[in-house]
Amino acid sequence: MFKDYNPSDKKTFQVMNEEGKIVNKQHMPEITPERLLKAYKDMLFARTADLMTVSYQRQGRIYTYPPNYGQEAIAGAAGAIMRDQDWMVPAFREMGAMLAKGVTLKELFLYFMGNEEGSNFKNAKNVLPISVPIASQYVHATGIGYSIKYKKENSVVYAFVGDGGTSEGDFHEAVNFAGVWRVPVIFIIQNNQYGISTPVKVQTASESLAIKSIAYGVKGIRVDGNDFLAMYKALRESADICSKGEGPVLIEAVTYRKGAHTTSDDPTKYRTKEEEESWDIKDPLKRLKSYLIKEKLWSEKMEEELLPQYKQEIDRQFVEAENFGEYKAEDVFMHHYAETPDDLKEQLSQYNRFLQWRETRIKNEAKK
Amino acid sequence: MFKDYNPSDKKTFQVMNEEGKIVNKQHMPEITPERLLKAYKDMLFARTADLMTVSYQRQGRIYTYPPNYGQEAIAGAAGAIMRDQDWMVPAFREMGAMLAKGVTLKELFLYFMGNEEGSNFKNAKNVLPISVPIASQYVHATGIGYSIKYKKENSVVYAFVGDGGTSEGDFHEAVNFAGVWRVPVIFIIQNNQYGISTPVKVQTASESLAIKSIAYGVKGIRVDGNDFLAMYKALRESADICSKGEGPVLIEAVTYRKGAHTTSDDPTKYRTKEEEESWDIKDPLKRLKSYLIKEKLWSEKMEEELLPQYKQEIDRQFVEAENFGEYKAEDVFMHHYAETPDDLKEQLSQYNRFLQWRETRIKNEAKK
Amino acid sequence: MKIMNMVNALNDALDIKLADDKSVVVYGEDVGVEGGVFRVTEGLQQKYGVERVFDSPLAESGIVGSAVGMAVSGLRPVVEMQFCGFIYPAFNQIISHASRMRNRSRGKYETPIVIRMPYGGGINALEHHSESMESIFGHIPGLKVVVPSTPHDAKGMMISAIESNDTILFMEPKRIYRAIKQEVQEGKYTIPLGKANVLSPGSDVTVVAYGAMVREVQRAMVMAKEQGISVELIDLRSIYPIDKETIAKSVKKTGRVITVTEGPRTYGVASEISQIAVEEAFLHLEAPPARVTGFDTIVPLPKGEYHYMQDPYKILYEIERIVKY
Amino acid sequence: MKIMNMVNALNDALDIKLADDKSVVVYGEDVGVEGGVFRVTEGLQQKYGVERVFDSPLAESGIVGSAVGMAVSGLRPVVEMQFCGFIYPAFNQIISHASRMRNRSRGKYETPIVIRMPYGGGINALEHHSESMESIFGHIPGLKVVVPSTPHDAKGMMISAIESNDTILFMEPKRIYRAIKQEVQEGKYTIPLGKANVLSPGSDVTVVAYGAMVREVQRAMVMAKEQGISVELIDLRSIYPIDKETIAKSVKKTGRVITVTEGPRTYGVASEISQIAVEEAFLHLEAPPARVTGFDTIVPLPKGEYHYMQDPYKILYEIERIVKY
Ligand SMILES: Cc1ncc(C[n+]2csc(CCOP(=O)(O)OP(=O)(O)O)c2C)c(N)n1
Ligand SMILES: Cc1ncc(C[n+]2csc(CCOP(=O)(O)OP(=O)(O)O)c2C)c(N)n1
Ligand SMILES: [Mg+2]
Ligand SMILES: [Mg+2]
Repeated sequence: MFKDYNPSDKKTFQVMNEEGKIVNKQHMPEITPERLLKAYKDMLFARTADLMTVSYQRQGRIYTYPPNYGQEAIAGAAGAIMRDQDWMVPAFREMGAMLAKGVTLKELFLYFMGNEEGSNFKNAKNVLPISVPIASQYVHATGIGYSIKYKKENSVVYAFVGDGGTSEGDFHEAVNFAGVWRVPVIFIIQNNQYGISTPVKVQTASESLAIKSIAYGVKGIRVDGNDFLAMYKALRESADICSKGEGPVLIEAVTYRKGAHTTSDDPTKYRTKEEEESWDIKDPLKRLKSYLIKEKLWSEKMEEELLPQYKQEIDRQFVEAENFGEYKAEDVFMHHYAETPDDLKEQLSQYNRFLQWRETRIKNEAKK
Repeated sequence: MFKDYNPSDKKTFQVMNEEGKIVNKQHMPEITPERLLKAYKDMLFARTADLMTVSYQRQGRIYTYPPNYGQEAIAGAAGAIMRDQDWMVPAFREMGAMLAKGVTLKELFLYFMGNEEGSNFKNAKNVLPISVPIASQYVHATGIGYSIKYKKENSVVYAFVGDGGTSEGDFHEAVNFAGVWRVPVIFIIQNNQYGISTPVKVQTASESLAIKSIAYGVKGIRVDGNDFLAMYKALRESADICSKGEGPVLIEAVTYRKGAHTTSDDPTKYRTKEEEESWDIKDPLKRLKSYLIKEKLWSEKMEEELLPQYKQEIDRQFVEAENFGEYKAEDVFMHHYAETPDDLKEQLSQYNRFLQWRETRIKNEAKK
Repeated sequence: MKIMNMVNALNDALDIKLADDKSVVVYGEDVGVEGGVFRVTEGLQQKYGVERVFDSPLAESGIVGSAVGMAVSGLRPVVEMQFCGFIYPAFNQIISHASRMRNRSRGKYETPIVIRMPYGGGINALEHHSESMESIFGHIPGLKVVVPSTPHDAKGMMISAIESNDTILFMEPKRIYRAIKQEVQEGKYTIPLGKANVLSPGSDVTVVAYGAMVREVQRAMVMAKEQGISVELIDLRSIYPIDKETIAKSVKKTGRVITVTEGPRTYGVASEISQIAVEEAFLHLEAPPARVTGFDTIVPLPKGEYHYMQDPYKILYEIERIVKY
Repeated sequence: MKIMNMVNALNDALDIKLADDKSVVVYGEDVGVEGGVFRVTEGLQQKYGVERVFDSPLAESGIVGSAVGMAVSGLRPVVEMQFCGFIYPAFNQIISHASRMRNRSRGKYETPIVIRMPYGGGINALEHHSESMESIFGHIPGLKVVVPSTPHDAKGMMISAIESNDTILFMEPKRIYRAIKQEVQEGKYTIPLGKANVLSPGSDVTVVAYGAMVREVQRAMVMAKEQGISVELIDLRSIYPIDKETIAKSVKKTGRVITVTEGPRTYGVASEISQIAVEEAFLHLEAPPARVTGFDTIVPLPKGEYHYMQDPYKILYEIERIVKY
């Protein structure tokens, strides 16, 4: 497959077309109907959660949030493939994959409510927290890859970045180190066409993002990132390559950010309605759903029945997050070092003395 | 030429073989015999100066110095092509090119004697000072390229980096920005096989360094960097490409650092005598000399007559640098800002008061 | 005169200098079409074209490094770091080149660059969006670091910064980007960089602050006044160079000084102001120079940020303490 | 006991921990075959193999960033920055990740990383090879910054650093890499990080120093003693956290304090020590806390470096001044 879709040939790997028809039988992934259905449902859950998160934000119940809308097939396929022992190194737009790895929605909500506890993924193995400084997480993936190789473990690292992120020096250093060290890392570029308002053509004059793999002597491929089957197949093969010690692999997943960059962003400033609509027909969920319906694995009715359950579950977790409890002064000071230095402890005591003073003072003010 | 030597084809552009025979007539550059002879003499001067600098260092008359030995054809060809209005953005191993741009040996000596005045190139136009932080200068080149394009000037930027430097994030950002901005910059990678003790295969798994051009959508070529004619031709064509607004260009110049990394380095720790000898026959000066002698433009005798003159001139400039004069306290404080802030002035006064005190004290001590 | 907030005032300054001087170019992430995530560069690309106001690739080292190249070759780049937490990839270019090129070349080259950057907390932002690490930058020889606290100052200081031949880190207190409106002079005017501003004279204690902290101090002063404490408020305006003279004069008068900053405590700006106070006014001091600063912790995410941030009460607490000392 | 210089002692510490703990890996530019440009890692690749001691590509962000990844997944990387001036490309990884991962994940992940780095002047090196910017790193929450001043301390502190679960910037005073030889205990021992060391008790003035400056102070002390001035010398050892207790105790006793550092003056370590002195011992102070530091300038190239560097006379000058105050 990597031979057939050499990035120098400017081809984009697709299995299913925009109507959900298999157009590339040869590369149809092996996947059981049950697994496929589960993947669809997970994507549906993630999309529902994502859309609800945006409305929670509108209600002022969480802070800034980066929507995943339109990009779910990438995280969905990764989520369907990653095993417990595999590592996930997220950027910040891969909700579905994080959920698949065992991160809970409650945790993610807590994070977007502005609480670090939301990144203390209690039941998820081997998932790093969301990384805000663009592309900086990519070098971590390379390091984890080194650990795996060093300890001769049977794991693979799934690392995420955006198209904008490919411009950062860390993107270069990460993939280059990984190429030299031959570590089992799948570098996934989510090319959603924009970095905030900046179109990908302002990021690079490169013919594609996949072709950058050549600069590092690693395998690369350009995939239709809205085609779940193609993403699944590409990741599956990449994982095999990594497991054989022939990694790393660089995947450009071509997609579109249908929503705003974050809830603070207004895309009408920099892109047209026509452009947005042209991507509507490529929607990753619609496509997989058409396929599943054709295969009689799914129906509109089943979806209608499922959605309310999902919404209820999502809301339940949201409310749980809202009731998480207060952020104490101690919480500011802990977890900076294995053992909190005396001076930090003293700063906390000072602060507590101040809090007491303020309480008294405000009480006295109120009395007047 | 760039088509014939597409970096994907793994070819290395050569015009003259190791015996100084033209093996690629088709791509023989247009260059007058006089120009060619001058270039050879400049390279000879640079090599002589370089070797003498190493021995000045051994005599303890300068500090750490990075020898150019073996790499002279790259700087020589750039030196032969750069015009006054062109910019040179050096790394630290391009003596010949700096001299060609009008930097004096005296200045370079002064610099390696540890005086910033050595980077205040009095008669040289558009040459940046030596840049020590690896690859950091590459982004400057891109910015200068932007200026040139913005002001619609007829200039080209010649930027230098080593093979090791291609691993740094700044290499990536520089060439990538330049690709997007379409600026007239020739990025020259001097692949001398090592970054200190680290061989190029530890730097990258990329098939070549030239092929990295693909990642930025810019033209690239791999050139025999010990072949003056090939370097001259590649740079000439690159300059034309830049002048037509079709730059940037990335050139990998394959060469070998025949000397130590710096005068503090001992290459026997990390490479073999055999390897070193295998590069002796590729020596850039030997090759061009063989060609010139065959063409009856040069003779051993002429060289023997010239060398003592060169040595004398080099020594004259060295002694001038040695006699440059003392480094005054004021010199430490000046040139930090357009106008020296009060506090810096005060620090200087304080220091002067201390100097006086110390003088008195030492005098008194001596009296005892 | 025109009523402006700080965003308007900065935009106005950029507009004036772009009109004034063809060598000024403005670029960075999303500063073109989008007009910057805080809209400081809004409308400028439309007015001056994509060659002068443009989006760069997403790479801070590339942005500052290319600005160094532009500056040595005759342009005056004004570049934006999108948030305070994202300047670090450019750290090497700032400390190794932008602040050194003049000295390294003994004056042959200079780097008139303005690096603009919103900084500071209080807006419930994501991680890395709320930091105040100005003392790190103030420690870099060859760099100037300035912070305005009002729309009027922002405009005048930005014009000075663009006209300066030095590299200037221009830190914009994003918490008060739109919170303070005031009458701002139209057209061009400059405010010298490096001079502090005595905002209100007082006799009991000197409070040194800058950026968004000035407003917090002003609020604390209202409460202090009720208790009969007279505060002299100095807006530092320049983190480096520091206007020692103004500080020394004030501390000699009041005998007491508190510095209010947002950044971490240890090795922060406050310690330097205290050092200046002891060096310049030791015999006048009636209490140890004090500080109201962030903790030596990472700025907490929004739910915990209020613990970390300075507010009028924290300042008042310290004012009362020092006056009673 | 074995006579060792600091290079030997550090090499010994690495050797011991590599033997001790399979999760320790050592990498960086030229640390493998070459054994490091200062030979601190000499022989270790031969002994432990290329998987545990190896050369990396030339990219500091990649080095520290990959170390973050290794550390969260169970290794204990010890990485080298070849010189103090070349740590800056890694600045973002240090401030945004290595020092934050534990807090960000509320303790789920930790990053036991040692970043080794030769620093400081006095060896007639090229530009960027002589800097001492420790206060910048000391200002980063979540990071520890330590500096040994003797072979004995270097070994014990390095072993502690490798065994610590925190990220530690281990600054090595290259000026005294080989200049001081002393008897060093064989085998494993540790020195707690964060504790200062009272090197010699005294009564007239406290001098706080660290790294290569300790030796300069000791030389100044010989001259001071001749004049009957008794100096208490504290080796700070840890730039962050600071051992306030030891400093406070000493200053309360002597009433005077001078801090000697190599870095630029403004926002340097000395100002923080002075702040501690005024906060903890104001009423004991008989003179303003003073500082002997680098200028607020770029470290000059070798010909001018002697102006910038601290030497016994500069220290003595200040000792005399403060005692007479
Ligand atoms: C180092 C750094 N610089 C700037 C930012 C501000 N920022 C946040 S998201 C973003 C755009 C990212 O674009 P891309 O990589 O394509 O990812 P996407 O948001 O499209 O998923 C920018 C510039 C940042 N977070 N980190
Ligand atoms: C950012 C940075 N890191 C490390 C160094 C130390 N150093 C000086 S030269 C060198 C190797 C450079 O190799 P290469 O780029 O191949 O250039 P060459 O010396 O071979 O000409 C290194 C690591 C440096 N100068 N800058
Ligand atoms: Mg994007
Ligand atoms: Mg090299």
